[in-house]
Amino acid sequence: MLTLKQGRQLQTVLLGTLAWLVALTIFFPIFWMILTSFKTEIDAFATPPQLFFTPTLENYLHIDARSDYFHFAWNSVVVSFGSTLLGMLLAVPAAYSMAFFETKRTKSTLLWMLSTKMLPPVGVLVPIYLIFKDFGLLDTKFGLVLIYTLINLPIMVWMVYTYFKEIPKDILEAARLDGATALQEIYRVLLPISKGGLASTVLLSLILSWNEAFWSLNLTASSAAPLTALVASYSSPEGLFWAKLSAVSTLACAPILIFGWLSQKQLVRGLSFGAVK
Amino acid sequence: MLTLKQGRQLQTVLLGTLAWLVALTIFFPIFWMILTSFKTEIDAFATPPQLFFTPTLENYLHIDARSDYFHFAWNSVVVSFGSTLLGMLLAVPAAYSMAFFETKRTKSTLLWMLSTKMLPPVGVLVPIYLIFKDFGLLDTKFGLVLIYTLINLPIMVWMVYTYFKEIPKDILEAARLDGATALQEIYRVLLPISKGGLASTVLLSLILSWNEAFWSLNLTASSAAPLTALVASYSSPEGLFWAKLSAVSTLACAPILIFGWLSQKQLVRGLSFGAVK
Amino acid sequence: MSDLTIRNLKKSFEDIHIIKGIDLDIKDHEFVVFVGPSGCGKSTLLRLIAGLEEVTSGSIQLDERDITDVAPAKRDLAMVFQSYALYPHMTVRKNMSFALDLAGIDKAEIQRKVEDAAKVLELGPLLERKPKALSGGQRQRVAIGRSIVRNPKIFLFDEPLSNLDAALRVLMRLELARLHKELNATMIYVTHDQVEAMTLADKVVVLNAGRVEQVGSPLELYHHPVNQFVAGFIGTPKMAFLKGTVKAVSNAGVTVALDCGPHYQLPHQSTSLKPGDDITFGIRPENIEVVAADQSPFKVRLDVTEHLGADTYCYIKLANGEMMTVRAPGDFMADYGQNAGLLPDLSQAHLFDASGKTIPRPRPPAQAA
Amino acid sequence: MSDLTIRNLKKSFEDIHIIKGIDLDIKDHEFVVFVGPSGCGKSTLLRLIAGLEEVTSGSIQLDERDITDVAPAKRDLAMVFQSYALYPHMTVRKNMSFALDLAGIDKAEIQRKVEDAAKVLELGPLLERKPKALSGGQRQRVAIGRSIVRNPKIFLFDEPLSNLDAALRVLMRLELARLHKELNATMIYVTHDQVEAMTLADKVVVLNAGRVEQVGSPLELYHHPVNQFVAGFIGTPKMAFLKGTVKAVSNAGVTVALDCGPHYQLPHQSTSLKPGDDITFGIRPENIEVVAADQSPFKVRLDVTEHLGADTYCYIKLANGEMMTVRAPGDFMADYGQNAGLLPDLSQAHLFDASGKTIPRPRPPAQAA
Repeated sequence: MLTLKQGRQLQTVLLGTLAWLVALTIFFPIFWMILTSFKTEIDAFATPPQLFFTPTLENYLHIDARSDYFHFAWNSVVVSFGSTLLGMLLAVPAAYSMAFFETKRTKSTLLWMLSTKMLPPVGVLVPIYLIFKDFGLLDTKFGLVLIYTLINLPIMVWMVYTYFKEIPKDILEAARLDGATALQEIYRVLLPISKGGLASTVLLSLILSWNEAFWSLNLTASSAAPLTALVASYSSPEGLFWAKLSAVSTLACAPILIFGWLSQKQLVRGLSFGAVK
Repeated sequence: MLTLKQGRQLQTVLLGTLAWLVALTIFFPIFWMILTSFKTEIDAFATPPQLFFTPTLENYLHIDARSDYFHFAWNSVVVSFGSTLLGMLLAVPAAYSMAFFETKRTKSTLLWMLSTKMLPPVGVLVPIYLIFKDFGLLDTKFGLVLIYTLINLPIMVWMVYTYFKEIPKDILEAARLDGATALQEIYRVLLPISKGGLASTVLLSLILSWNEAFWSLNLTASSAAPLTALVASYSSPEGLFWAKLSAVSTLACAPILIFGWLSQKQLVRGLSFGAVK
Repeated sequence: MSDLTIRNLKKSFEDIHIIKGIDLDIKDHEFVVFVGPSGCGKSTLLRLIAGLEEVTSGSIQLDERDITDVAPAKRDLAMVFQSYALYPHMTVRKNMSFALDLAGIDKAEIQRKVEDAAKVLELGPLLERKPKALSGGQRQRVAIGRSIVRNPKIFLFDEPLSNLDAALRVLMRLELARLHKELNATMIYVTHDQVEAMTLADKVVVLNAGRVEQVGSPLELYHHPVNQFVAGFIGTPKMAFLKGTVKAVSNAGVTVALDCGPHYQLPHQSTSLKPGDDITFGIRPENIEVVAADQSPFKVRLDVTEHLGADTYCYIKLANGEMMTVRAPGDFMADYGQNAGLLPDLSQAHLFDASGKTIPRPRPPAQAA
Repeated sequence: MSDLTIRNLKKSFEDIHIIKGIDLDIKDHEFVVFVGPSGCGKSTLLRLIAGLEEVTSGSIQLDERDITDVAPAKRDLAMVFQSYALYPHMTVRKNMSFALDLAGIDKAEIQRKVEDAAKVLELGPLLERKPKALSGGQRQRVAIGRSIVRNPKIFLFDEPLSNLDAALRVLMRLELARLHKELNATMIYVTHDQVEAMTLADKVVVLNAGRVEQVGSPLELYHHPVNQFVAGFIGTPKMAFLKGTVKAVSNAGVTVALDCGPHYQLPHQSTSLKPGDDITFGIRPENIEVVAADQSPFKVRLDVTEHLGADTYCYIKLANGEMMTVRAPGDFMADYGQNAGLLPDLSQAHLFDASGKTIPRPRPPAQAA
C-alpha cells in the first residue's frame, strides 16, 4: 500500500498533468497560427506540417499592400468601446434595481435575460436584418454598437448584479441614514465600492465585442466592417492562401490578445464572481 | 419632499420598468422570427412591417419538401451530446485536481484556460482547418465533437471547479478517515453532492454546442452538418426569401428553446454559481 | 431633549406579523436595551425607529414631532450596524465626515467635529486608514464615531458587539458604558445576549414574539420577573423550573408540593391561587446549597459537575426527568452519580401560575430598586 | 488499550513552523483537551494525529505501533469535525454506516452497530433523515455517532461545539461528558474556549505558539499555573496582573511593592528572586473584596460596575493605567467613579518573575489535586 505522502504526490502529479494537457491543447492552435503566418504559402500547406522552416514577412507585406488594416481596426475600436459604454449605462441602473429592490419578479427577469444567451444567433438573423434595413442601420458603426449592446447586455447586467449583491445592504442603509439620495448612493457609495467588478465587466464586454464575428459579417459591408470582417474577406473565395489568412488573423487578434494578456488578472477576478480569492 | 414610502415606490417602479424593457428588447426578435415564419414572402418583406396578417404554413411545407430536417437535427443531437460527454469526462478529474490539490500553478492554469474563451475564433480557423484536413476529420461528426469539446472545456472545467470548491474539504477528509480511496471519494461523495451543479454544466454544454454556428459552417459540408448549417444554407444565395429563412430558423431553434425552457431553473441556478439562493 | 414615544406600533411583512402592537416611552439620557430571543422582533423595532422599514400602523414621536413617515436622514438619529457598515472605499476620516459632507456643512467645521469625535474614541492615529486596515474593535469605534459627529438625538445600536470575540466584547461593552456616561446621550441598543442587556442598560425591554414582556431595570428583571419567560431568559445558568401543585394558601403564604418530592411553604401572597392548582417553582442556581443527603428533604443524585475555578456548576437530573443547575463554590468536590441534598433559599424562590404569570413575592426594602 | 505517545513532533508549512517539537503521552480512557489561542497549533496537532497532515519530523505511536506515516483510515481513530462534515446526500443511517460499508462488513452487522450507536445518542427516529433536515445539535450527534460505530481506539474532536449557540453548547458539553463516562473511551478534544477545557478535561494541554505551556488537571491549571500565559488564559474574568518590584526575600516569603501603591508580604518561596527584581502580582477577581476606602491601603476609584444578578463585576482602572476586575456579590452597589478600597486574599495570590515564570506558592493539602 502507498503511504499517505506517496499517495498524495501521485495524485497531484497525475491530475496536474491532465490539467496542463487540457490547457495546452487549447493553446496549441494559436501558437500554430502565429507560426504559419511567418511561413511561405508552400510551407504552410506542406503535409506533414512543418515545425522548422525559414521565416518570412511576405504575408504581412502582402496584407499591408492590399487592405487598409487601420480602417478595420478603428471600426473595431469604435464599436467595442461604444457598445461597452452604452451597455454599462443600461446595466448599472438595471442591476441596482434588481440587487437592492428585489421583488418577486426580479429572479424571473434575470433568468429570462440570461436565457437569451442560450438562443442560437442564426435564429434571430432575419428579423434583425430586416429591422436594420428599415432603420438604415446596415453597415453603420452605430448599428453594430446597438446589436453588440443587446448581445452583451444580459451577461453585463448579470455580472454587475452579482457584484452589487456582494455589497452588504447595511452600507446602503448607512448612506441613507447619512442623508444620501438615491443618486448619491449610486455615485458616491455603490460605484466606488464595486469598481473592480465593473472594470471586469467593461473588459469582458470589450473583448466579446471585439471578437464578435457573426453579426459583423452579416450586418456590415465595408464602411463599418471591423477586423473580424477583414479576416473573413481573406478566407472565403481564395481558400488556399493559408499563410496570408494566418497573418491577417494574427493581426486581427494581436490587439485583443495583448490587451487581454495585460488585463488577465482583473478579468479572471471578475469572471470568478468572488470564487477564487 | 417625498415620504419614505413614496420614494421607494417610485424607485421600484422606475427601475423595474427599465429591467423589463431590457428583457423585452432582447426577446422581441424571437417573437418576430416566429411571426414571420407564418407570413407569405410578400407580407414578410412589407414596409412597414406587418403585425396582422393571414398566417400560412407554406414556408414549413416548402422546407419539408426541400431538406431532410431530421438528418440535420440528428447530427445536432449526436454532436451536442457527444461533446458534452467527452467534455465532462475531461472536466471532472481536471476540476477535482484543481479544487482539492491546489498548487501555486492551479490559479494560473485556470486563468490560462479561461482566457482562451477571449480569443477570436476566426483567429484559429486556419490551423484547425489544416489539422482537420490532415487527420481526415472534415465533415465528420467526430471532428465536430472534438472541436466543441475544446471550445467548451474551459468553461466546463471552470464551472465544475466552482462547484467542487463549494464542497467543504472536511467532507472529503471525513471520507478519507472513513477509508475511502480517491476513486471512491469522487464517485461516492463528490459527484453525488455536486450533481446539481454538474447537471447545469451538462445543460450549458448541450445548449452551447447546439447553437454553435461558426465551426459547424466551416468544418462540415453535408454528411455531418447540424441544424445551424441548415439555416445557413437558406440564407446566403437566395437572400430574399425571408419567410422561409424564418421558418427554418424557427425549426432549428425550436428544440433548444423548448429544452432550455424546460431546464431553465436548473440552468440559471448553475450559472449563478450560488449567488442567487 | 430627546424623548421617544411609540404608540401601538405594528409591522407585518406580507402575512407575517413581526411587531404586534408596541407602546414604549424612552426618556432623555436613558440607555435602553431591547433584548429577546432571535425572531422576537427586536431588530425590526429598531429599524422602524430608524426609518429603514415602513411602519404598518401606529406612530413614532420624537419630542412631540411625528416621525413615523419621515425619511431616515431627517429623523436626527444615528445608527451603528451589526456589521459596522463602514464605507470600504473611504478613509476613517471620510467615513466619519460623509454625513456632514452631504449636509453641505463648512469644511473647517467638519474637520473640527471629526477630530473631536476621534479624540473621544482614540481614533486620532487611524484617521487616514481604510476600514480593511482596522481590527474589529477599531471598526466598531469608527462606526460609533460616525454616529457621534452627527450629534444625533438618539443613538441606535443593532447588536454591535456580536461580531467581536469574547474578550473584545467585554472591553467594548465597558467602552460603550463609559461613552454613554460621557456623552450623556440617549441610546437604544438591541441584543440577544442577556448579559449585555444586564450590564449596559438603565432600562431593559424584554421582547418575545413581537410583544413587550417586561420593561424594567436589570436587577428588577432579575429579582422580580413578571413571568416565567423573563425569569428563564435573564440569568446564566438558567433558573431551574420545578413543577408542582398548590397544597394550601393562607396569609402566611403558599404551600406547594413539588412533583420531585419536597413540600415548601413560601412567603408569596396570592388571592387567585387555590389548593390543587398547577404551579411552577423557580429557583436560581446561586440560591441553592448542596449539602449531605441526610441534611435535606430534597434528595438528588448529582450528574456531571463542572469546575470553572471560581465556581462549580452541578447538573442534576431529577427522578421525574426535570433538569436543574446548582452553583457551588469553586472548591466543591463531588463524584458523578453521588447522592446529595439540596437546600434552596426560599426567600429568593419564585412562583409562576399555570399561565406562566408570576405570583409576586414580598420585597425586602433593599431590593426594591 | 489505547495509549498515544508523541515524541518531538514538528510540522512546518513551507517556512512557517506551526508545531515546534511536542512530546505528549495520552493514556487509555483519558479525556484530554488541547486548548490555546487561535494560531497556537492545536488543530494542526490534532490533524497530525488523525493523519490528515503529513508530519515534518518526529513520531506518533499508538500502543507501540508507529502510525506516523500510516493512512488515516488505518489508524483506528475517528474524528468529529468542527463543521460536522456529514455527507449531505446520505441519510443519517448511511452517514453512520459509510465507513463500515467501505470496509466490506456484513450488512446485518452494520445494521446492528448503527442501531446500537443510534440508541446511545437517541438518534433512532432520525435515521432516515438527511443532514439538512436536522438541527445543529442533532448534526453534532450524528457526527459523533459516525465515530462510535467504528469503535475506534481514540476519538478526536475538533472544536465540535463552536458552531452551536450558547444554550446548546452547554447541553452538548454535558452530553459529551456523559458519553465519555459511558463509553469509557479515550478522547482528544480541541477548543479555544477555556471554559470547555475546564469543564470537560481530565487533562488539559495548554498550547501556545506551537509549544506545550502546561499539562495538568483543570484545577491544577487554575490554582497553580506554571506561567503568566496559562494564568491569564484560564479563568473568566481574567486574572488581574499588577506590576511591582521585589522589596525583600526571606524564609517567611517575598515582600513586593506594587507600582499602583500597596506593599504586600506573600508566602511564596523563591531562591532566585532578589530585591529590586521586577515582578508581576496576579490575583483572580473572586479573591478580592471591595471595602470602604479607609479600610484598606489599596485605594482605587471604581469605574463601570456590571450587575449580572448573581454576581457584580467591578472594573477598575488604576492610577498607573493598569486594569483589573473584581467580582463582588450580586447585591453589591456602587456609583461610577466612587472611591473604594481593595482587600486581596494573599493566600490565593500569584507571583510571576520578569520572564513570566511562576514563583511557586505553598499548597494547602486540600488543593494539591
